[in-house]
Amino acid sequence: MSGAPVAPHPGPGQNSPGQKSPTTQAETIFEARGVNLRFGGVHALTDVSFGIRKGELFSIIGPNGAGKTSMVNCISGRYRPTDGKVYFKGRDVTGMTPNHRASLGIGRTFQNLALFGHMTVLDNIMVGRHHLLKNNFLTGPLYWLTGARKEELAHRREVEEIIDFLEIQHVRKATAGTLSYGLRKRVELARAIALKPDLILLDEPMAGMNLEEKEDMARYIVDLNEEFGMTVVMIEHDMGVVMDISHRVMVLEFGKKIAEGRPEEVLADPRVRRAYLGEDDEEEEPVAAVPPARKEVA
Amino acid sequence: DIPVGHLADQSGATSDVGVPYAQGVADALAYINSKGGINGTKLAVDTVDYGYQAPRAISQYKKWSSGSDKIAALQGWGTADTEALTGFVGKDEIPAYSGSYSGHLTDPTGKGPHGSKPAPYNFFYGPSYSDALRGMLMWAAEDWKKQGGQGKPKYVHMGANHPYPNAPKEAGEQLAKELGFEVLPAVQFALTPGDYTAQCLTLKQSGVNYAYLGNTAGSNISVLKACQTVGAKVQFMGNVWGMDENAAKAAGAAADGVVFPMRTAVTWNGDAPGMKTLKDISKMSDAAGTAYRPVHYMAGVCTAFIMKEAMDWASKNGGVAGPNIRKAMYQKKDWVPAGLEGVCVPSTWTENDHRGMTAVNIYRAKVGGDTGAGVDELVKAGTIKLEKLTTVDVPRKPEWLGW
Amino acid sequence: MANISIIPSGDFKTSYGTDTTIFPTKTSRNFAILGVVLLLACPAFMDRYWLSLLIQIGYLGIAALGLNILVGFTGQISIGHSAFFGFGAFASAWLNNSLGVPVALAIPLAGVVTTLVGLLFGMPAARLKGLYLAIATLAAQYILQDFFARADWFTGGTAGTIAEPLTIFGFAFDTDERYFYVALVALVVMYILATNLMRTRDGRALVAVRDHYLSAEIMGINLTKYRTMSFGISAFYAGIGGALYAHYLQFVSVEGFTILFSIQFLGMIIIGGLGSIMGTLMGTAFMVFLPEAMQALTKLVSGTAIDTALNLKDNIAFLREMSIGLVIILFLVFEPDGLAHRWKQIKAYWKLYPFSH
Amino acid sequence: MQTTATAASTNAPVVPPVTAAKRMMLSVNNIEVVYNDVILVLRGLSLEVPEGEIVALLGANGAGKSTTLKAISGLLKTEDGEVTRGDITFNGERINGIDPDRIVRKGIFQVMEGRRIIADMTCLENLRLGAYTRRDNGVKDDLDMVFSYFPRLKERTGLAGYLSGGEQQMLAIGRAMMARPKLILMDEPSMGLSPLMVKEVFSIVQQINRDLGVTILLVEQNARMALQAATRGYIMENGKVVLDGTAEELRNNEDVKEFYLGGGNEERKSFKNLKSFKRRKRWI
Amino acid sequence: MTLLFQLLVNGLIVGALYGVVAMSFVLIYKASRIVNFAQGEFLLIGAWTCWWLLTSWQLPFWIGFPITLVFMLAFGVILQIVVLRPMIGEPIISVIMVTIGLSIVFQAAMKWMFGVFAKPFPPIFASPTMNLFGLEVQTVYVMSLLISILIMAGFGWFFKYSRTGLAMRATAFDQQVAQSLGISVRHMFAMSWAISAMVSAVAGVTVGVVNGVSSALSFFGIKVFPAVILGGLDSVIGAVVGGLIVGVLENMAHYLDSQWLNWGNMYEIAPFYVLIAILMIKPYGLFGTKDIERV
Ligand SMILES: Nc1ncnc2c1ncn2[C@@H]1O[C@H](COP(=O)(O)OP(=O)(O)OP(=O)(O)O)[C@@H](O)[C@H]1O
Ligand SMILES: Nc1ncnc2c1ncn2[C@@H]1O[C@H](COP(=O)(O)OP(=O)(O)OP(=O)(O)O)[C@@H](O)[C@H]1O
Ligand SMILES: CC(C)C[C@H](N)C(=O)O
Ligand SMILES: [Mg+2]
Ligand SMILES: [Mg+2]
Repeated sequence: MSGAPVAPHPGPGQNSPGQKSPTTQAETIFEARGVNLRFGGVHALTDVSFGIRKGELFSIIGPNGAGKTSMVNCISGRYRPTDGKVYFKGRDVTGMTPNHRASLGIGRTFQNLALFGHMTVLDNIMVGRHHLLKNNFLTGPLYWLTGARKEELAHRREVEEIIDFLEIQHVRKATAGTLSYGLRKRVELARAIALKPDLILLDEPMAGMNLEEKEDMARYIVDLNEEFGMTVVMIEHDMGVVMDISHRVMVLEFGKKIAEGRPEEVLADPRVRRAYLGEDDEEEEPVAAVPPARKEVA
Repeated sequence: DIPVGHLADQSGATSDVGVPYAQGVADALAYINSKGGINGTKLAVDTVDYGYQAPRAISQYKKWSSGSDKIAALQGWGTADTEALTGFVGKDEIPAYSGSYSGHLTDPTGKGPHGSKPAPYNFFYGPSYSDALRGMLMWAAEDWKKQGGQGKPKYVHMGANHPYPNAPKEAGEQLAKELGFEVLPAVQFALTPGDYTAQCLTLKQSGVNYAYLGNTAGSNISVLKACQTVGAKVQFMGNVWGMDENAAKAAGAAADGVVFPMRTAVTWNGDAPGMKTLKDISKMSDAAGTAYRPVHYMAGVCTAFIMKEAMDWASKNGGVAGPNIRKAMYQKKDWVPAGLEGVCVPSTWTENDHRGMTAVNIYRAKVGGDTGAGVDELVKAGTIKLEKLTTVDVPRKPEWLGW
Repeated sequence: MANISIIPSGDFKTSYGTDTTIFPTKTSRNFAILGVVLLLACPAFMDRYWLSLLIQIGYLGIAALGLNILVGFTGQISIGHSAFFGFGAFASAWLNNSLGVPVALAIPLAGVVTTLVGLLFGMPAARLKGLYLAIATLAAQYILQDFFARADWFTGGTAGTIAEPLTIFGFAFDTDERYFYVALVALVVMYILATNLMRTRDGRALVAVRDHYLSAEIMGINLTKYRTMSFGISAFYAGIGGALYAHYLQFVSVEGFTILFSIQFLGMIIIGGLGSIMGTLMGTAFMVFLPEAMQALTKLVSGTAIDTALNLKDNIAFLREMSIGLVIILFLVFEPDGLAHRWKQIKAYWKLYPFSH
Repeated sequence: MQTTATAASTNAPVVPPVTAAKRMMLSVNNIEVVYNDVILVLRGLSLEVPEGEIVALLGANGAGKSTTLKAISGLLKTEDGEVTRGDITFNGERINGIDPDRIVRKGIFQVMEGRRIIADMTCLENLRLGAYTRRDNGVKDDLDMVFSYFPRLKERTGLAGYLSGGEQQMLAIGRAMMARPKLILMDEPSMGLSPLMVKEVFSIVQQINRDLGVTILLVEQNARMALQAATRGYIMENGKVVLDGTAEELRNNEDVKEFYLGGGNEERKSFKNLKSFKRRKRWI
Repeated sequence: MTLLFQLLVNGLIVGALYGVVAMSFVLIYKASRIVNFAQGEFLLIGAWTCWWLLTSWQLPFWIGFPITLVFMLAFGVILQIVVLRPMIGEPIISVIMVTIGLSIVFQAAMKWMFGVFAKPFPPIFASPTMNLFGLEVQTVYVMSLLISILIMAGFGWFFKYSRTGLAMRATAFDQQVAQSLGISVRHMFAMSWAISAMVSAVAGVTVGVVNGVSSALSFFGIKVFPAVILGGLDSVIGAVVGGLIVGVLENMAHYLDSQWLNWGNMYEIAPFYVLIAILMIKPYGLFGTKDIERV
């Protein structure tokens, strides 16, 4: 993992003090510059700029409808900013199709489940390998003759590792559409991991999970980040999780960035407390019990 | 027993003409059996409705053509299935009598100037679509003179872009040119009823005098009606399947004046020595003997009798088998089946020329008044009349063989 | 019971390779091979009628499989499949008649040519979805039919064209007994190809596009490419099926390839089970046998008391047509997911027998 | 937060004294549910919901909570599922096997998991559909009430499919409020909501319960909040109820504390340094 | 020029008829996402029923026609109860296949009951044709034009504002959700099929009066597909506009073809080319609602 100190983002939206440290562009894996997104009269995003550093676990939080998912959609290519640019690994990817971005190394999960409902769990995950596989509609049908079989099996092996990692062996052959909500979320994560992305976007990975399952999920995400070396962007409403595992947090409200920085800094921001947690400043808050956040990537 | 397969369209898209034709065939064969069959051997007729779907016709044919009771002959029907079976019947040596009168079924050797595929075992009773149109065009040329028409009369071919309406298209257009017609580009209309006002408006505008209707009755009626509505004064010429008593009834006044070819010398109410036999045949399915039989019924009877007499000959000359029946077809000249004199039109088949009939009987439909009643009443009352105009003998030109 | 080994209660896999075989168990594979061997012997004891039905199932089954890849696996409805089937038929005949390509080569080439046409008409798939796309394929149906009637050079115009029988090294496959093997080999090959396709990368991509095209795109699947490609593949199968049909009948005419035929293809795959390869074959067999069975049944009825009671006579034809429609309806009411689904349930039942659940 | 369950009867049987007098509005007796004729999901599940109370149903992913709700509301039918044993009675009337729309008319309304709003209609139309079975004239007032709870919904005039996840969740809850049923089955109402909205939703749930007298069966993953709002609770595992009691009892149960509430009485443990080792639950 | 104008008028009149059929088609689609392949047979049944009432019972048209409509309403309901109800909740494509089965059954049944020959309607209007902008048109076309405008306005209102219209749309979107809201999917289906059958009968009788009744009339059911799509599958107004466009298009194509191009068959085929072209520009037809693409 990158040993360099964390780079603060040089963009105009930068407003989290205390992170000033010398840096170079190269360590920023993703960058948004002045992203605007409008749907008719709705301003989903207004002039949002930020950077995500390689190896970082970056969380986006904010009230409902603040534009978090929209932002992730801009990163993954589902939406194209009305204005502004997005860069991935130093490349301008603003006009690039989602499938192209996937092959560059962006993977994601969805807020509203988006599994391939009639496929088995295994096939769902294998779809994630799409851009890594070489066989095609000509070589595939000739399975035994063209090396397609060998290739498929090789990737199957890796997929099995992901399955083991996420502990979903028991539903391997189940049809994805019949799984319970929580399991489906996990399969989605597996599918995204199968892409071998450098940047993985998780949209509310823990929604609909109980504490125990959240703990598991948190563990997977931390492992992804630390062991697999993936840069993680996570949208999550559970403040406990966000505070505990993320390196940095960005807060959106009404499509605007209102804060960015280390979790405890962001949480200390009164604007965030009011807009997001709905706390009056003096009210007793559960986050007080939060232990110091993880150290940033170091 | 002599197995005979009978493919009929009783429920499909062409059932409006398929039903009476099939009834004619079926009644005739039943009658033949009641009279002792083929020299004492009964015909084992298997009538099957294939709903005008070629694949069904094929599998049915396979059933008939295999095993020990392989059929000796086939009574067929539509264009698609007849064409699809042409190769098979040739190979299996099973004479096939069809309701498809396409010109290229008349070329047994495939050596005709336009022929592509030999059809040695295909026969039909009646003038080919092409010859029928030629006959009508020859009549039209005369008619134009008689009417005192000025300048070149205009002719147009109308019909769907399908094998059956299109079969006589080029033949007709070429002859029309030779006869001094101005030939306008063909006008298409689908095989199903619909609104064909647009077609009629252009007919009217371009001043067409003679138009050939290549489709079956259902859609022809739509054209006739539309043209009546917009006031296009065109002399329509139908094909054998395009006009009959039922169509005249459905089209009402719009059908008045349409000319069309007939395969028999008379209609049901006509007077001919053979009509007695025909009435007896009709009793096979209508014991009361009151039914009115449209023209297709009579054509079906004639077709069946041609086959029967060919079988008669075959049974005396080596047995009722395909090749013998085929040979039998070439034995007579100006062949009229016994008992049907004055009804069936004399026909001649030769080894190299399956144009059995080249004489075209041209009739005109007359409709005067409301056509709400049943066909038999309408005919009886004279509301619907099929009037014979003339018989045109189309020359048996070699270059027209198979075309 | 007696032979427990036939359906093992558990089939233990020790490698990923064995887990990706076409047949889930050894027994099922052996059964399939046995089935093919039995089929090989068919011409020895079946008459031409049965053989011709099987041949029909062969070429229709291939084309239907193409449609199932498009509709069942990729989720794009087509009501113009018979036009592609027809195109393959004409193309093969034309390749042979006009360019002198031997039939054995013309058949696969016709598949390729039809693929190109399929890709052309598949282009709207990049933009259209669902029924809008379906109707665009309806347009393809009419446009191609019109083309067949016009293109004298290619199709012989409305008069149609002949197709020479398939000959390999001077051996002509011109009887049902012989052509049966052609159809069987083609069927087995095409079905294996499809099975392989569906368990490899591009096949999965097609299904992914069907199930959730938005997330498929994010998983790196190029939607336009796969949507169009699926038309190509489907047309390839239709083309091969059509070519086989042409050289079986040895005559091709525009009349055969109507919208009704396209709808019949849809019927085959829906009844068989969308997205099921074996289901396609079952559905095709169903649709081929149904009219024959009804024909046989009505034949039994004719002349009996029922006949006289209902005063059927010639109307027996209508009775038969109605029962065909009724059987389709009843079938779907009781088995809306198709034959493949029922088959699966039967298998599941036997696996668990005698314990339910 | 006020907790309605009062008497902390420690080892009372099933029904706490205060609610004992209450009529059981819904009782589910030993039901068994099978999907696709083969997959057995609920294996003899029983639970009871007293009139006027909030009952929480907790459990791990795949335990069968949603299935339970769908069995009650009849929606199971539309998913090839079937109640094969046991029965469900609502106000003394047996309701299993009845069509879902008729169950709605009887007064049971389900907020389905995953929002399930009608994407190609506007918010307003969605809300009006919530009141589909109502014949009274209060619909307009209730619309205002929903909008006052969720002002965001009023602003969003476009199609509901374009709402953000949380907004859709609000719409789904609002839709249930429009129906004015006797019993609401809520499947994870807080899912995808911001902490602020979660609080809001739970207070709305309590208000509906208190002010409108609606009984609520609540499936929740946010056990902390759910057990605060509810009077009693059930914990499910593998298609069976493994633990039940008053909310108070459950809140104080060690296992519940550990697996659902996070930590015992001590400080909440961090998500960061978790081990994959887990203690076996005692109730299994 | 007058020819062009006459063709235009004719296109509009026939197009209105297509519009009526398209509308009845859209109705079913809107409530259930089912493509009804038996729509043409609905026309046929309506036409035969009216014909039978007028000829066998000698009823005057203004009595026979309303009775036909009522009969079709009942027919739609019964059909729904007997055949389609068991299919509720099943895959849409299977239900579509059922409608194909239905069309086979009805086609044969109609031939059985009424024979295979085309039968003319008794004269209905004092003058069967009337002059419209210099073109003689069938009076019955004008009648169906008027009826269709009425029906269209009614449906427009129905789907936009009525509770039931809303419920139908919900049913089409997601049957499970609809049921969870207390909507009886059965009632919605029954209603849509009944109304659709009734509207079809209007078109069926119209075509029947003009061309005579025969089973081939059912081809209208498929002919109308382009109109439906052009307007947008789920738009009642779109259906009518689509019908008009297709009607005019056919006639204009025919004009071009007959006057200049002489390619032949443009009347039949040109609408399909135009259809594809329009769809490439507007993938949801002119008035169809877009799918919501959101993750
Ligand atoms: N495709 C779209 N069309 C119209 N409006 C949209 C579209 N996508 C998002 N919006 C609007 O943009 C706003 C931001 O939506 P977004 O989904 O990004 O919110 P979010 O922060 O993810 O909220 P939540 O936490 O509730 O999921 C919302 O108000 C939503 O209605
Ligand atoms: N339609 C279906 N077909 C087959 N199995 C199903 C179906 N729906 C649910 N199941 C199975 O039933 C079990 C219980 O599912 P259910 O959705 O009720 O769980 P849950 O408790 O709601 O879980 P979650 O908290 O994840 O929502 C799961 O194992 C699931 O796979
Ligand atoms: C009515 C039919 C017998 C006419 C023509 N032979 C056809 O097959 O289409
Ligand atoms: Mg979101
Ligand atoms: Mg659930």
